[in-house]
Amino acid sequence: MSEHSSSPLTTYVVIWIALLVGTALTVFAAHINLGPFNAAVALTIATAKALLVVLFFMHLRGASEKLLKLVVISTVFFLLILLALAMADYGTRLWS
Amino acid sequence: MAVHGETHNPALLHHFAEPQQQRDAASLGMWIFLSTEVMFFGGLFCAYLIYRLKFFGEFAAASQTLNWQLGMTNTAVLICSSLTVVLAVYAAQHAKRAMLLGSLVLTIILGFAFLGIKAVEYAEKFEKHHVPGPSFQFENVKVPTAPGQPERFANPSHAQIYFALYFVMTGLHALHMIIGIGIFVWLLLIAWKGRLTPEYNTPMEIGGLYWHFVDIVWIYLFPLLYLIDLRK
Amino acid sequence: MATATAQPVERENYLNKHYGVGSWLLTTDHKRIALLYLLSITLFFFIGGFFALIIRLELLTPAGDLVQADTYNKLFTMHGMVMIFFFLIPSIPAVLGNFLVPIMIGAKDLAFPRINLLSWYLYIIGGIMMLHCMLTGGVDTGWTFYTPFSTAFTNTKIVEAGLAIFVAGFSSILTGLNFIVTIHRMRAPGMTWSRLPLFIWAHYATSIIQILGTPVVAITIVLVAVERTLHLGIFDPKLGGDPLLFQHLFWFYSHPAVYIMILPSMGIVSEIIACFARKRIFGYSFVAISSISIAVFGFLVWAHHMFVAGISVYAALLFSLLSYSVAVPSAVKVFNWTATLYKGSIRYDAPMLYAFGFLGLFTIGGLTGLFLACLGIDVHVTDTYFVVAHFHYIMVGGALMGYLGGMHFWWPKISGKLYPEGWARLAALIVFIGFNLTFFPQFILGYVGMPRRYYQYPQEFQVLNVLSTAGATVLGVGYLLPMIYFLWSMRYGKPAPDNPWNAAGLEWKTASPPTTYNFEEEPVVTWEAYNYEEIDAGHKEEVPVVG
Amino acid sequence: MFDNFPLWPDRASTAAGNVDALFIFLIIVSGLMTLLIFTAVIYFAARYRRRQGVPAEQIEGSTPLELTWSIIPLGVFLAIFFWGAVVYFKGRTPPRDSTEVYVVAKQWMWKLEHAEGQREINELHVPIGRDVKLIMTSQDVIHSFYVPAFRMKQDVLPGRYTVAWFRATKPGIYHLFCAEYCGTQHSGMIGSIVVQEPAQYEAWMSGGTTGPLSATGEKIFAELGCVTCHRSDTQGRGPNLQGVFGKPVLLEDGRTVTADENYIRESILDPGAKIVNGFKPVMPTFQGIVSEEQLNALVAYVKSLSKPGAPGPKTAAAATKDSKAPTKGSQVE
Repeated sequence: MSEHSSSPLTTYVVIWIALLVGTALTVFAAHINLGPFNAAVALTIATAKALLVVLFFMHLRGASEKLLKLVVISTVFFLLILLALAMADYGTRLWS
Repeated sequence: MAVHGETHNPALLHHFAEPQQQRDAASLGMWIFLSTEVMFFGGLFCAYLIYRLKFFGEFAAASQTLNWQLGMTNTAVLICSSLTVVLAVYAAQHAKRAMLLGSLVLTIILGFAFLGIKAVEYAEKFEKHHVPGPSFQFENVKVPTAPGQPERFANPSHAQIYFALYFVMTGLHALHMIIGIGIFVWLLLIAWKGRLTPEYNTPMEIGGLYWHFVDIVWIYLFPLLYLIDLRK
Repeated sequence: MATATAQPVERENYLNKHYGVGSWLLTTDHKRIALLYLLSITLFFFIGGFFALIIRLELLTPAGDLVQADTYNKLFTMHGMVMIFFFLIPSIPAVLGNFLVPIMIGAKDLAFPRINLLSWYLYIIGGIMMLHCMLTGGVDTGWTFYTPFSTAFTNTKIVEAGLAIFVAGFSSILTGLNFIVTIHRMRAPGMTWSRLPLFIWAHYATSIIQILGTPVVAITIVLVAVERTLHLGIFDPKLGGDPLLFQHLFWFYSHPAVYIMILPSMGIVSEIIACFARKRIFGYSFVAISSISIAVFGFLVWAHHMFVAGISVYAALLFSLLSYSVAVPSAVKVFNWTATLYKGSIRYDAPMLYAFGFLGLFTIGGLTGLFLACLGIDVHVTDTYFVVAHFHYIMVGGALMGYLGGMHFWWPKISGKLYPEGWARLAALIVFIGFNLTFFPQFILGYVGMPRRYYQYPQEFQVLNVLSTAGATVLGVGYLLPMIYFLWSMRYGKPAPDNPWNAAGLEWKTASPPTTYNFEEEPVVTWEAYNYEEIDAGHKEEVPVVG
Repeated sequence: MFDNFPLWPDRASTAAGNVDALFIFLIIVSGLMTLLIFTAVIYFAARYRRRQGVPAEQIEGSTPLELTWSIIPLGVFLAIFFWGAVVYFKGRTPPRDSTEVYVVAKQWMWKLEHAEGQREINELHVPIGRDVKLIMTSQDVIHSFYVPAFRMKQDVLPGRYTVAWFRATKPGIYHLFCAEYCGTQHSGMIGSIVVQEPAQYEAWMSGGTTGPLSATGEKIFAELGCVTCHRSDTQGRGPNLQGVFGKPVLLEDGRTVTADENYIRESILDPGAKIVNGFKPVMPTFQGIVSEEQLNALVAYVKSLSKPGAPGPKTAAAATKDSKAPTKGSQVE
């Protein structure tokens, strides 16, 4: 954010196309049978798209300091904590 | 509101030493606000995860009553709006007034397009009695199964949980869209008045961050809500 | 808060710069907002305290004779909601934090003064909704809102109370956001992270929890409201929902929320102990890092509230193990404070007495936490008075003791007046004794098996309950006293010097009370935190006696 | 039998001793820690009180010391954790041949039914020296079954079973409390556990009864027509239920679950949720048709089909999968 590093316009357009392709890919992957991997593929593509948006459109890549990256990473970390530890209960309830 | 001792830069608030500090503070503030937003949606994702695993069949059956073509269109609409937002930020930083105003107008139009499509989808839910509550109906809908496996009907009350989460998640997202459009109308107004300059465009920048975040939420909502178990 | 009475020659400061209601209600000065908070949380403290009083009176006798069962249930619910969401969570951050965070780091204000004012208004809106809810029927679910009781069975005002907490929650989020940005972006030149006062570190850690935890409880409340109005089955087992999901989401915030209350208090105690022992805090960096680790680990332990709730045995084992990870940094803090006293030059002024009180009560509260984190014991004592005693030791013994200590320590700075020292020491003593008398019997009461939230109880629990009620009376006096002499001092107190304690820290380098922008000129920091050696070397003469 | 001022609860179950031992250990450990800290604070406060001309000695800190007082408490905490975990695990695992009591909680009373058929309200008779397993559910909100003298507590949830067990050791009458706040009369939702010598207990048991719970269940099983599909041979449209209880069941989607009380309960109320491999999802739901008490009777009946003396060969689809399926309860999801 600090030195106003705007990516050149071509980058934006490339990212935009990549996002549209990602969307098409998600829909395509959902229609073929990958067994339990369907959800994994969908989430992987979604995460890749989200990363593109965060890094290029939200300029996290060009951010001069690590602080903003730390904010993003720790937020994701705590979100995963919520999901993972909740699953630690639900996933093991039928063991005993 | 701020009391200025020596007014050298009208946009610089009194308690900041220099414009750079003010910009950095605003942008960090927005990122941290987005952290809060992530956790806000996070609670819903947690509920979604647990019930999806518990009632996978019903979630798939209910998901397939959604119109994924509309969902995909909306995803594309939002992605396009993200492009126009990033162009608006660029234009503000490079003093390209026409491009700035054009991008903002386009963003607002795309935002309304998204809400319009969403409204069409919601209307369809009302018609089909898929809105959770007393008039909810989901009788005799088969759970998608692989060939060869016995078929069964979805349990309506479990399907209702899917639709409850669907409406809360997309409704909350739509609420964010409405707020986003409000912000962008305001941005358009101050851009029109020429108050967004290469020296001072923090509102545009942090407004953009917010819009992109709303886009990212949808990027996850789309496959999670619309594309469950389509293969069968 | 019509404070600054006209005195002949008074420096211009934040209190007397502007007059009139508007200058307060529209202020963006963090110090004035802190005072607005002070006024409002004090009001809520006494409302919550009033509920506690009736609860204790009802429990004097085994029979339910003073109030109806429904009334009693509403009383403890309101006591919990008011005290937690409208007193303890905003108490230190929104009053002392608001006042001190910018000054301590050498800033003119918080990063977002208008958002700061918005926080207060949100708090007030939430508070008014809560008051309205209480006056028109109230809520009887306990502050925990457990489903399906809250969503399908009670006929009290769940949605309104939920919305009040939702709104107040956003006030808390915005305060945390403001602090984090301020601490990152607004530090004076030379104020590096390793020179930050531990009070700032504590508030930084607190803010992390406010930002990441509060939204989860907010959305959970939304789900409860939706479920209650439309009966969708999200938490209703009849429709396939799982009531335990509510508990998971609720405790994800509500356990770390305890650290929102206690961490700032720990920060205050670090400041006080350093000042009155004239020493740098022993193991500064460990104390600083332990604040952050408490905030982070605090998010990993929530299901220890649910060991008998029907969660999986394996999850219980995991959460019990993780719970001990919070105990280590808490223990580290206590050891470091103790070690700071070693070879110090200790004075027993009122703030220090509160700090000692904090040490004692927090130690007991923390150690009884080990009992509750221990699976084998928790089964027996959870949902009994043992838990009630434990969390009061942490949240009242710990957090409130620290708050009062901080109020005494910084009162000269905030008001520009000195409070009567003798009365303050007496009050500290009364609070300490009254507190132990009130809550220690409840540990025994819990272990012998009295469940919490009981409005009538078997005969054999009476003696301990009477003791507890007697203690509460003493405690009530202890809490009233400071309010009286603080108010008294605003009019009759001696004017405070800029640095009555000869304390380190930027807040003592500006006037008492400070000017609107805190400093005449931007300070440049060239010293470490708690540089008492230099300060005392500079003041060979005896430290001025206060009071 | 109650003193007016107890400082320690009655100790009337096998678990109570274990919990008390751990509790005393914790009191000693935390007492020592408290003593250490308080002594140090008071000693330092007195020894180093401010004196003219004696400045404080600045000490930066000490990493070895920090590590010592991090690691030693951590070790102590881990010891507490392990001991606590062992006690907990024992308390959560009912012994195999326990006597079973079905508990239905509602606002604001406890309804208890012995497997032998005796019904009680807010009172439970049990003999000393026998393991008693409680299979509990709630008709409305969450309650909690708490017997301080047994150091036993378990939340009772609507919509599913939770299980607890104890073995009483001392005759007497003990409190039964509801420990999870459940509404207006929460504090009135109390009862008593009557622990008797075996002889007295047998005498009490021989009082009027409608016959064992499983017999009631069998009757309901016939009345509701369950028996037409769940036949005791392989020809039924539903799985043969002989010997199913406690065994792993292979489902049509490939998962394996253990047929415990909750599984049977779910299969009656939400038959489509987990369909046994090789069967069609044709069973209607009995949600709203059977009461909690009838449900308990049905569960008791299905369980009785797996008792050693129960008739019928293991011919059900579930049973044939025994050899392949893992014997330990395996995970779902």
